[in-house]
Amino acid sequence: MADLDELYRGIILDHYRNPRRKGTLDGDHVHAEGLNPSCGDEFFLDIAIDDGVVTDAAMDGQGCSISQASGSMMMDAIVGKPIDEVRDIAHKFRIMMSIEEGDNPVDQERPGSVLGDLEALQGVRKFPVRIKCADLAWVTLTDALERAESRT
Amino acid sequence: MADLDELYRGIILDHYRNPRRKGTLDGDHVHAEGLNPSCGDEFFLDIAIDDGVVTDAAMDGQGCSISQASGSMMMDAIVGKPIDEVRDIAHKFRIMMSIEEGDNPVDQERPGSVLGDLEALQGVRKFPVRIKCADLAWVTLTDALERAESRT
Amino acid sequence: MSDLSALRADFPILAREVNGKPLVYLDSAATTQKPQSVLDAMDSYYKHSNANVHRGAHTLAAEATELYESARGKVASFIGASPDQLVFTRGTTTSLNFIAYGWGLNNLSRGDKIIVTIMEHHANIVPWQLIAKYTGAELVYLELDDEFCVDTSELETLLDDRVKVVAFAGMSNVTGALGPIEILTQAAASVGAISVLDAAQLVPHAQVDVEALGVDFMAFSAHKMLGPTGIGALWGKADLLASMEPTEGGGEMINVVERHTSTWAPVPHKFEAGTPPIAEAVGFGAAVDYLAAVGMDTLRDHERELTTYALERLSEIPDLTIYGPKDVTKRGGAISFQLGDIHAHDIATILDQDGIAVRAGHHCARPLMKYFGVAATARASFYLYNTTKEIDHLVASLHTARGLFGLA
Amino acid sequence: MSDLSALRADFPILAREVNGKPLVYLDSAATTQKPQSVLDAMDSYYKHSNANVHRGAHTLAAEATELYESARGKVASFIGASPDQLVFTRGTTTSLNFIAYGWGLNNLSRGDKIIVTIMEHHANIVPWQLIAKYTGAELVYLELDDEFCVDTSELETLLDDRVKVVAFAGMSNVTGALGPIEILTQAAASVGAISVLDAAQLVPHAQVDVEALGVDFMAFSAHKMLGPTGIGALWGKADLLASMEPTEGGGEMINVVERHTSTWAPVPHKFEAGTPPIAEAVGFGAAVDYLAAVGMDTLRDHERELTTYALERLSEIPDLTIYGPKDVTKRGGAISFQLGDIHAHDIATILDQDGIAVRAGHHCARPLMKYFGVAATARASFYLYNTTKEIDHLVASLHTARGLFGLA
Ligand SMILES: Cc1ncc(COP(=O)(O)O)c(C=O)c1O
Ligand SMILES: Cc1ncc(COP(=O)(O)O)c(C=O)c1O
Repeated sequence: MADLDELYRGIILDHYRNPRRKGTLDGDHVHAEGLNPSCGDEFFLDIAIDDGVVTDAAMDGQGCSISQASGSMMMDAIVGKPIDEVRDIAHKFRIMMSIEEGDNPVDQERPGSVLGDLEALQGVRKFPVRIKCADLAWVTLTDALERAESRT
Repeated sequence: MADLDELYRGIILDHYRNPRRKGTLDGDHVHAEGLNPSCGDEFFLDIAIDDGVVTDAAMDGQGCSISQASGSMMMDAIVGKPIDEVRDIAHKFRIMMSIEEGDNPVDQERPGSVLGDLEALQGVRKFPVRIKCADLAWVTLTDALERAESRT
Repeated sequence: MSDLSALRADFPILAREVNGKPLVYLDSAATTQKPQSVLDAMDSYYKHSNANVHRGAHTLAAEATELYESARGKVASFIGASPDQLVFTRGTTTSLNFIAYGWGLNNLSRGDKIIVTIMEHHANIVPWQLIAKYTGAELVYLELDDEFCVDTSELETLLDDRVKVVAFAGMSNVTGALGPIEILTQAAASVGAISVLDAAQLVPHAQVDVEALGVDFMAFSAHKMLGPTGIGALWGKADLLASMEPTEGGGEMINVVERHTSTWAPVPHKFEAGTPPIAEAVGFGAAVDYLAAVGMDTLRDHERELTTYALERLSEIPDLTIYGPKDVTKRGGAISFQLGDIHAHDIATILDQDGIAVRAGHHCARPLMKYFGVAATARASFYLYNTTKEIDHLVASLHTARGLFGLA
Repeated sequence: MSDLSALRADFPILAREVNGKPLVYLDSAATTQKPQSVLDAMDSYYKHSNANVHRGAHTLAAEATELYESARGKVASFIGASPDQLVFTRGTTTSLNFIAYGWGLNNLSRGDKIIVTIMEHHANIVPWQLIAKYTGAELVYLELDDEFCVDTSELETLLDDRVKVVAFAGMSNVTGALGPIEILTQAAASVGAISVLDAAQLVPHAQVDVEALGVDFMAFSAHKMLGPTGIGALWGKADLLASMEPTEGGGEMINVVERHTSTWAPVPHKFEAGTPPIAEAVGFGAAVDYLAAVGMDTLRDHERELTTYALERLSEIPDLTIYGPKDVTKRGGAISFQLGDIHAHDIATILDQDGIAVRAGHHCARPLMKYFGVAATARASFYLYNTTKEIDHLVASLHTARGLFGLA
C-alpha cells in the first residue's frame, strides 16, 4: 500500500483530472503523436517554437493517470524554456525514471527541486511496467523537437 | 531377428525381385493408382474384366519389398477369378492383416492354405507401421473395382 | 454451489504468490493456467517419444505419429467432430487467416460483402480487411442492442447475394456476450455465404457440438482451454475443406511435388505444412481429457454461479459500470468494467498489488471500444479454478482503488 | 576425437530402449532430441509465469512478456542479429511462406523469375509455386554438379532483371551438401533480387552470423536445434521487413484497428499475429543457451569427425551408394544412401529392430529424388549427442540387412 500511496500522490491525481494546457494550438506549431499500442494510451502534442524557445504548447489524447499526469506536468515544465533547457529537463526526467543512465538528479536529502512537480512521478519506478506510461509524453516531445529541427 | 526372418521370407523377396505381371495392359481395362504420400510408395494397377471375371491384370510403380511383393502376390491371386471371389480374397487378406475385423481365415494348425502365397505376408502384422505397405495394392484394387462398376 | 476448489491443487501456478499475496488469477480469457496432467503429457512426449511425425518408419516416429493423431481424435471428439475435419494450426488467429486466405482469396471479388459484428476480436476483423484489400470485397458491421448483444434486426436488409461471408464470435472476449450463432448461421446459409465461427471463447466454456451448430468453419485455441501455447484448431465442413486451397505450402501437406506444380494431401494434412506442433498437440489432447473428466456442464454451472455472484457484488460498488449483458443466460464469465474516472491500467496496477490479475486495455477489440466511446476497460474473467472468495478479494481491492483515487 | 559423450546424460530420451536395444537416434535432421534444461525452462514458465504477453499490466503478464522478449534476444544474438529483426513464427515452413506471401504477393508479377535449387526442401519450393500461381511468376531451377553440390555455372546466363527472388538452402537435408550461399546472395544482389536462405539445417550445425552472410531473409526452426516443436524464426533486413505486408492479421500485430482499415505495429510484432508460442519461445531461448555453452565450433568439429568416420565405414559396405559430397568440408552430417536393391523402408525397419532410428523416404524433396532417379533413400543424420560407437551399430545393422536380403 505504501508503494501505491507513493504512486498515486495527490499532485498526480490533480494533473490527471485537471490537465494543464489541454487542447490544440492555432498558430504556427509542430504536431506529434505518441501511442502505446499495447495499452492504447495516446498523447497528442502541439508545440510552438520561436527563436529557439518553446513559446507555447498544448496536449490532448487519453490514457492512464500516469501518462496524462506526466504529460500535464511536462507542459508546465517546458513552456517558456529554451530548447536546450527543454532537452536537459527531458534528459533529467528520463534519468530519474531509470530510462536513461546517469546520476539521479533528484536528491531527496537536498532542499529545492530540480524537476518541480515532475519529481512526484518517482513513485512510478517501483512499477516497472508503468514506466512506459510516464515516458509516453516525453517520447512524443522528442519526436516533436526532431520535427521542429528538420523544418528549419 | 526371428521377427525379421518372418517378415522377409524367401517368397516375399522373390515376388519383390520378380514381380508377376509387371507392366501395363493394352486392350480394354480399368486403371487405378495408389500412393502412400508419407513414404512415396506407388502402385499402378490395370485390370481387365469380362463378364464378371478378372481376365487379366498388370502392375507397375515402385516401393518397398512389402508393397511390391503384396501387389505381385495379388496378381497371382486375382487373375481368372470372378469379381465376387476377388472381393472375398481382398476381405480375407485384410482380416489376416488385422485391417478389417473378423476371424483370421488363416489357421496355422490347418493343412492347406486359403490365401496361397499371400499368407507369407502374415509376418507384417508384427510391424504395424508396415501394414499400410502391404495394403497399398489392395486399396488400389478396391478403387479399380469401383471404377469398373461405375462404368457398367 | 458447485465446489470445484479441489481441482485447484492440479494447477501448480495457483500456489504462487504475487506481491506477497496469494495469486488471484482473473485473466483466463487471455490465457488459462495449465493442470499438471497437461505439463506431464508434454514432458513425457519429449522424454519418451519425441520424433518427427508421419515420415518415419522407426519406432519413435511411429509413436510420435500415433500420439499426434490420437490427440487430433480427442480434440475432434471434444467438439463432436470427425478427426479428418480437424486441422491443427498455431491458434485461432491462424485458423481464421487460413479461412480468409484459403477460401476468401479464391472465392471473393469486387463488390462482395463480408459481414462481421462490432464485437469481434481483431483476429476476426484484420484477416478480412486484408482479404478485402486483395479482392475488392467490403466489410459490413452488425452493431449491438442495448443489452450488449449483437443486433440482428438489420440483417434482413443487409442480406443479398453479394454477401459471401458471415463471420462472428461465439462469445465476446470483452463483454462476455454470447453470439447469435443460430441466426447468423442460418442467415449465411440463406444467401449461400459461408459462416465462420470464432469460438476462441466458446469452446473453452461450453459443450459444443459443431455438427449441430451448422456453421461452415470454426476456430479455437488450446491455450484458452488448459492447453499449451503454440496450437489451435480449425474445423470445417468436409466439402469446403476439400475444395479449399491451402494457405501454407511445404512438407507433409503434399501428395506429389513436381518442379512446377504440386498436388495436395487429403484434409486435414493439406493444411498442416511443415513440422506440426507435436508436443503441443499432445498437451492439447491432455487438456480436453481434463475438461471432459470435469464435465463441460459442471464447468458451465460453476462459471454461471461465479458470474452471477460477481455481477451482484460488482453492482454494489459505486461508480462501477459494466460493459456487458446482466443476464447470465446471455453471457459467459468475462466481465469488462470501468470504475469512475480511474483508468483501467491504474485499476490493474492497484489490483496487482493485492495479487489479483485482471486485464486492462482494448482487449484486441478497438472497434468495439470506439463503439462504446471508451479507450480501455478493465476485465475480470473466470475459469473452473476460480472461487467466490477470489471475487470477494476483487471487490475489496476495487474499494481500495476508490480510496486511492479519492472517490468517496 | 572430441568427446561430447558426457552431454548425453542431459538428454533424458537417450536412456530409452527401442525393441530391447538402447536407442541409437540418427534422425536429428528430422528433429533433434531435447536436453533437460529446455524442458525445465518450459515447465518453469508454465508453473510460475504463464500469462498472455504484451497486453497486461499484472505481474504474470509482465514476467511472461519479459521471458518472451528475452528469448527473442537470445535467439537473435545466437545468429548475430538484432532482436527487432527476429520474428518468431511456427517454424521454417511458416517463415518461408511469410516471405513468399508478404513480399512475393506484393512484389511479383507475370514473367518475373524465382530461382531455386533442385536440392530444396518442399518448404522452399511449394510456397513459391503458390505465389507463382497467384502472380504469374515462374520458377527456375539450378541443378547439381557431380559432387552433389549446386551447379552455379548456368547462373550468369539465367540472371536478368526479371529475376526477383533467389531462394536456397544453406545445407541440404538429403545430401548434407552446403549451399553456395555467398555466390547466390551476390547473384541476387547483382540484379536487385531478394535472397532467401532456408537455414533449417544450417543454423543448428554452424556458427551463423546473418549480417555477415548478407542475405535478405533467413528462416529456421527450433525443433531442429534442441528446442521445442511449434516455433521457428524469420530474420530479415530491417528495411525489407519494414516495407513488407504482414501475412497474418489479428491481435498484437496492429497499431490502430478501425472498422475498415488498420495500421501495423513495428517489426517484429507486425508479423506475430495472435497469441504467440510463448512457452516455446522460452524453450527456444534455453536451447540456444545450451548450444552456446557447448560452443558451435566444438559442435561442428564433433559432427565433422562423426561424418568423416561414418563416410569411411559406410564406404566399406558392398553395394552401398551415398547421395552426397564425399568431402566433409562441403557438407554436414546428413548422409543419404541406398543399399543394393533393398528399399529404404526395409532398411529402416531392419535397423529399427536394432534400436537404430534412421529416416527413409523422399525427405520432403521429391524433385531432388526424381533428379537422382530414385524414389527414396535411407538417411542417417548426426548431432552433438551421437558417437562413433553408434555409427558402428549402424554399420553392423546394415550388414544384417544385407544378410536378410541375401546380398552376398
Ligand atoms: C532444409 C529444410 N528446410 C525446411 C524444413 C522445414 O522445417 P519445418 O518442418 O520445421 O517447418 C526442413 C525440415 O524438415 C529442412 O530440413
Ligand atoms: C474472441 C477471440 N477471438 C480470437 C482470439 C485470438 O486467439 P489467439 O490469440 O489464441 O490466436 C481471442 C483471444 O485472444 C479471442 O478472445
